[in-house]
Amino acid sequence: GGGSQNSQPTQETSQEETNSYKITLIVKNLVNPMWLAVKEGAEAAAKEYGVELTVLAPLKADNNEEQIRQVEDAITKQADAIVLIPADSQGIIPAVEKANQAGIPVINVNTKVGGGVTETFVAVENYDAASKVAEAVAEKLGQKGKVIILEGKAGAQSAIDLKQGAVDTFAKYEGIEIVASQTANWNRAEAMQVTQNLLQAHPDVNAIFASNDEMAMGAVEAVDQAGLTGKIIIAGLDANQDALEAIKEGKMTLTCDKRGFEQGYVGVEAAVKVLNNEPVDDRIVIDTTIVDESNVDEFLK
Amino acid sequence: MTYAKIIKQLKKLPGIIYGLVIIIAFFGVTADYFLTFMNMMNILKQASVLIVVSLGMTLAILLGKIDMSVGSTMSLVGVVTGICLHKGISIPLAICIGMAVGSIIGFINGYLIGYRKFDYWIVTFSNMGIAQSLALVITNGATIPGFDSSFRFLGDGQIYGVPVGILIAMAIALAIIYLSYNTKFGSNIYAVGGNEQVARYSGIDTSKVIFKTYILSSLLAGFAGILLVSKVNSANPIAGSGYEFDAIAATLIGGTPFDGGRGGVLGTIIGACIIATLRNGLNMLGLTPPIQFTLVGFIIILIIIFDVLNEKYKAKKGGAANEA
Amino acid sequence: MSDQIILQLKGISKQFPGVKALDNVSLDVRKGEVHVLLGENGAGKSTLMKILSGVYKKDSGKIFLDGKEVEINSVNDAENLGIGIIHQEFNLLPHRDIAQNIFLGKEPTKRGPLGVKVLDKATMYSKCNELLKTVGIDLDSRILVKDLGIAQKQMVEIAKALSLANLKILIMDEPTATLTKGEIDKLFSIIRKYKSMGISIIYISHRMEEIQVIGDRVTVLRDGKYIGTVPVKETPPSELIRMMVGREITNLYKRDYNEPGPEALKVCNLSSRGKFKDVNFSVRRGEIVGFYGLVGAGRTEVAKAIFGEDKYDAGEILINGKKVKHHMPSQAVQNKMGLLPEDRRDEGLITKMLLKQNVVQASLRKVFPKGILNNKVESQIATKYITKLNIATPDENVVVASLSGGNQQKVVLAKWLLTDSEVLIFDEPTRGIDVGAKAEIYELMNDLAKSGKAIMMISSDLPEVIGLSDRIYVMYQGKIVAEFSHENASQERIVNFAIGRGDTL
Amino acid sequence: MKHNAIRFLLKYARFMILIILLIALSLLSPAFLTFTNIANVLGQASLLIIVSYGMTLAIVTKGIDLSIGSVLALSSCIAASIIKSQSIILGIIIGLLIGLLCGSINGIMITKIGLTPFIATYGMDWIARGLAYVYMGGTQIYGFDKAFRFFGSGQIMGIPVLVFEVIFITVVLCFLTYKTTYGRNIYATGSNIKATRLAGVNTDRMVISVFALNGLLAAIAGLLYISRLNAAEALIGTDFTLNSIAATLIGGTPFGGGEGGVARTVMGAIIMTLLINGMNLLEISSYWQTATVGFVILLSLFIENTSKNFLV
Ligand SMILES: Nc1ncnc2c1ncn2[C@@H]1O[C@H](COP(=O)(O)OP(=O)(O)OP(=O)(O)O)[C@@H](O)[C@H]1O
Ligand SMILES: Nc1ncnc2c1ncn2[C@@H]1O[C@H](COP(=O)(O)OP(=O)(O)OP(=O)(O)O)[C@@H](O)[C@H]1O
Ligand SMILES: [Mg+2]
Ligand SMILES: [Mg+2]
Repeated sequence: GGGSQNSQPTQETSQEETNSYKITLIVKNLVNPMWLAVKEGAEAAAKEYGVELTVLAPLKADNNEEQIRQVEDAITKQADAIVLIPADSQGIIPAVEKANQAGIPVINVNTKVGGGVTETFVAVENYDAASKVAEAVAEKLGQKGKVIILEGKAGAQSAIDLKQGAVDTFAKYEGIEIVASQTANWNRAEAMQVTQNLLQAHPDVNAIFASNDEMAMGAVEAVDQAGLTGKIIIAGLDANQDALEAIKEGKMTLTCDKRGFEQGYVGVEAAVKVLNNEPVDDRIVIDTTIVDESNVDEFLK
Repeated sequence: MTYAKIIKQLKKLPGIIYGLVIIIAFFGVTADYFLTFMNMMNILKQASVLIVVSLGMTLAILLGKIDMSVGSTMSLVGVVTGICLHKGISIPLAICIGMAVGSIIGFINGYLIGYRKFDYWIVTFSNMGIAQSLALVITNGATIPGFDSSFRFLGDGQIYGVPVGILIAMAIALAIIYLSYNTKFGSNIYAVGGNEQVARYSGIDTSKVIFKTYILSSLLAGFAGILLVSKVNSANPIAGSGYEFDAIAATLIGGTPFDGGRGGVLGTIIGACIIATLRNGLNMLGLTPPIQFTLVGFIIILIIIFDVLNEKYKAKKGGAANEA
Repeated sequence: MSDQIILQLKGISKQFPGVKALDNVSLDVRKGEVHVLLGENGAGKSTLMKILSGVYKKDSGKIFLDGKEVEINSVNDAENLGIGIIHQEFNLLPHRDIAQNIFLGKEPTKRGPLGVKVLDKATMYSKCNELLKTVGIDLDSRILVKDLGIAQKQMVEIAKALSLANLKILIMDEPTATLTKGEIDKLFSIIRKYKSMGISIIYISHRMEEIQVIGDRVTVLRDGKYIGTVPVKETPPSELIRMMVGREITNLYKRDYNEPGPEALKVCNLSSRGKFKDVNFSVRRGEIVGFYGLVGAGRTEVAKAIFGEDKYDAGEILINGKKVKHHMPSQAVQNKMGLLPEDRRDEGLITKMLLKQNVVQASLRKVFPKGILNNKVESQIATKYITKLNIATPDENVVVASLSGGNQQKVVLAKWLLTDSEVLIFDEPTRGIDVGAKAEIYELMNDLAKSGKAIMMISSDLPEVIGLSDRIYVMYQGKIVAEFSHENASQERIVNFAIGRGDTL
Repeated sequence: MKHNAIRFLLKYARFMILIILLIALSLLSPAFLTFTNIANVLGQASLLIIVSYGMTLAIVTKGIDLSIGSVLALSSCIAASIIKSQSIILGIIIGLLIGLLCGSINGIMITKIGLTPFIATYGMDWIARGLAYVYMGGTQIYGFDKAFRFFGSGQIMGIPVLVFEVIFITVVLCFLTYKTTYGRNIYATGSNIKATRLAGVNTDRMVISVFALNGLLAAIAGLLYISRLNAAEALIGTDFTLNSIAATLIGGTPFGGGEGGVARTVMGAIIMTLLINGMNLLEISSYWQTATVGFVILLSLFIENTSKNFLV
């Protein structure tokens, strides 16, 4: 049996219940704590509503083509609904269209699909989240200073959205200058290396905006080893546990809780509603929260 | 074709075909909906892009070399074609431009490896990086969205329920099978891979053979890139990355080893199908990625062990036959 | 044979880094003659032939064919001029079948679908079968070359050279080194047939007795220089040897037969399915025991099984009276055995490595007991063996691949001499080695035997087997069919056993 | 004389490229030639150097090891949980043992079953990565003890401890591969396994030991990695496989076995790290990163080949 089935009723019992829906949740990957939170939320909802949930993710993290295959496989397996967090907004469209043709409702979560018909969008837009973080950074900077951006994997949809959100927001402040923007591939080790390197070229930098907490933690290590802890604002996204602890210790400044658990929960809940012919809104907004030292205790597990 | 003849042909297929049969049987029993026409078509469709790139990789490996640049060539050709389509260039012309750009990568590979005798790994690895960068730079990292339906037909259309992508991949596969088994060029690839000196001593222009093979490999990669773009209806600058390893795996599973000069594209097609079936089957079982990961490794190793033992057994039987 | 000169080489020179391989060599070949090239290992014979066949480019000199000067810049040029060559080392693709090898680079084609040129497989295979018949081998042209015995491979090489459409000159660089008597006779009848068709053959061999049988004229090279050309009929072998090595060799097979010591190696009922069956023999200290047989007789297989390289199904092996079972060669070496394999390039040498490194390879544990290498010691040892075996090389720091074939063989020999093995298996020890060097090797083997080593010698060179062995075993189809002592060994009887006719004389 | 000079250049072509790169970067970026930056680069290169050593040894024996990154992840994840929950020493020992075990399994699959190194290690790559994912269940382990963190992120006189560790490993490996009979047998096995076996070397043992050593090096790198980053997770080390192949080849150890060696690989790994450092300092768009690495590698090939032609 697979791990995903451990946390829910066993297959035989759920198949006996004739009215139990089969829902497939497809996320970007299962190696980032963010999507694990989504999975947990979805599983909680599944338990509550008594649906049979299958959670899939590409083996190659964030691979669009594999997601398409998984949608196709879900159609073949005659899933009742698909809850989808696409790795690539555009690339996923053919799969969504196929689900549409097969009459399987698609619930879109987190990253908006670029086409096809979706029942609802459980929105936590990366662009907005990044803007929010950038704004918080700007505020802490007193609206002026030098900023470094650590980008996600080149070419990845979320990397583009996150960077754009930050860039657009910082552009609104005259006193803020982006002195460097480099990729660290979502990766802690690379972020550490890139930050070390950039700190050489820009010893006077005031803030580091990392597109996820993994990279922010890499930056934290680099800054720590350079003896600059506390002197540079470090911001990330996702509210991973270690980032929260770093905020508590004062090594990191802020992050953004994208509320993965709620995303998963609401996604599955919306799917059940659609299947029960209950009305759902076109757009269900999940609020993101900036977490800094003032409110970090509420989030620490 | 008579029955006996068909059997004879079947016997010529690489032994790894049994591996595929076993996997299909296994999933057929364990996974619901696995053995349906629709799912079989799904698997073939999912395999089709991999088959096309793997064919090029196989030719390079038959040469005793390798082509690490196929994955990023796929991406590059994909985005170039995508950009052309968005500029309103007609589909055939856009494809030609994309393929032309891809063949430049093959041209550089082939020239440096064939004529300048540079190390094949380093050259193709460098070009992998260069093609990847070019794809990112010209798109500025972004995905190029949506094309019109006639282009999408290539990768996503259907004729009598059979996806067009499969038909195209099959046509290309047939052409490459024919090329490698029935033409002088094909036999020269085997000769160069078997032993470059022997080939040269036999009057074969080995540099030219290498040059042409790398161009062919990049053309196939390019076409796979276009199929992929058409299938996902968008061109992503990193869509092809990682395909080089899958293509190598398909080739090796299919029984073409690294030392070159033996094996063939027929096995590779089966190898690609094994990979696609495996992934599909594991998805159909609804296993989580961590468990899928572990199983993919185990099953690939098991299949190859099975194949190795099978070959050993055959060799032994052959030895006994000599006794008579 | 006429006196018409078909090929003329004038003043050919060729320099390799550090070696002047050819120094102003001239040569003319008559139509329909067998022109023998003779010379010590490293004299430059192969190099000259590689220039003629377009593999190497000459530094200077001219080539005339039918009186016209020709430029040979590639293998294709040579083939178009009708020059075919059988190289000294195999030039076959193991994983392709016989026909594909024979027609490599010149496959027959036809118009296929869409008017493209495709292989004409039917023609290729039928032509190939014809050719194989000419060469006198009864094999299916679809057999993969890797499944062939070493002699069969050689016959395929010969067929490959003969497949040239407008063959005028056929170069054979040691074609018989891997053949046994039967195949040599077959080859000679082919040579005679082609000769009568007016084709000239340039023939390289280190076997003096062959030259008398097949050669018309002999050209001798020494150290890359032309020494002279003489007609075979009027020149006694001793004179040829003198021209070649610059001194007399009176007694090639020098052997002091002593009373042998206790049994060092004993093999009882050794069997391996499909390879050999119920093999029983023994080798005593101080003995050289010869093994003769046709190709595929299973001698090499027996040797490899004893050495732990191959598995066997039944039987036992005793060394110094103690039962042993070698699962891998390292155990055999620990039991003080050594195997000089028949294929020096693939099994005997690490050609990428230096001469000195090859010499110590099998004795690392002995020479460096602490496991730490010492360059100086290595060089000293290698230098000693270069002198002892008279290896022609600039120094001990050359890559083995650049040595001539015979000298490579001496390096393998040096490797095993250094190990102090008590049981030595020599598989074709003098294959491709010139007479001078042969004499030296024979002397060494004699010394080894005298010092109490047990030597099992597999050889397809019958005079060598008879001249050197205390006792001779003859193998046929995986079985030992006869045993001779050196007193009662006769060439005819041995051959009769080897070809399976038994003692019918 | 002239020949000797060129021969020298040829032999040290990689070294020349390194020098050129250093000069170019110092001229282009003022931040480059500073003590801290150079110390940074060396620290960053360290882990790549260690894993590349293993890859180099595998390539010298005519093999390849695609499982390095995953073995690194698996061993360090398990080690991390033990370090957190029990003791540092036990964690380190178990981590190293796991690396050794995975490597040995690779070696056994290659020698005893007859799988090609690519397939055996490709399979191991999936398996080890999968097990790491299963073991971690998507979570992370972070916040190690000061004592443990010293190995990966400590400094002595401003120089990362990693640098000293790498020097130590380098000296040991250079001695092992260039100066001992074991090393000689590795090269012999890579050049011609059959001839080496027939010369009485237990070649199976050679191959298994090389892959075991490989696994051990991956585990060492993994431990240093988590110590440096203060966190362990299942996805770490993915890029190491490809980068270590690149570092090995750039350093000048070709596929085909029996040539090259660990001393060259240092050069390759440092060149790769310098390139990234330089690009960060010069703020070259990250899109150009892979191409820049590619161009520099091709350039080094050109230099090497032209000097070779010059020599003949
Ligand atoms: N490719 C090469 N590179 C360097 N030296 C070479 C090369 N080929 C041959 N030589 C050298 O040239 C000389 C002549 O070699 P060649 O192979 O022609 O000798 P040979 O007469 O055929 O000897 P044998 O009877 O042993 O085959 C030898 O000293 C050999 O070491
Ligand atoms: N008829 C045959 N068909 C296929 N392979 C054969 C045949 N005969 C022999 N062989 C192979 O050829 C090789 C040479 O045979 P083997 O070494 O046993 O003969 P040998 O008596 O040592 O003769 P030589 O040393 O002259 O080759 C072996 O690998 C054997 O399996
Ligand atoms: Mg020769
Ligand atoms: Mg033999």
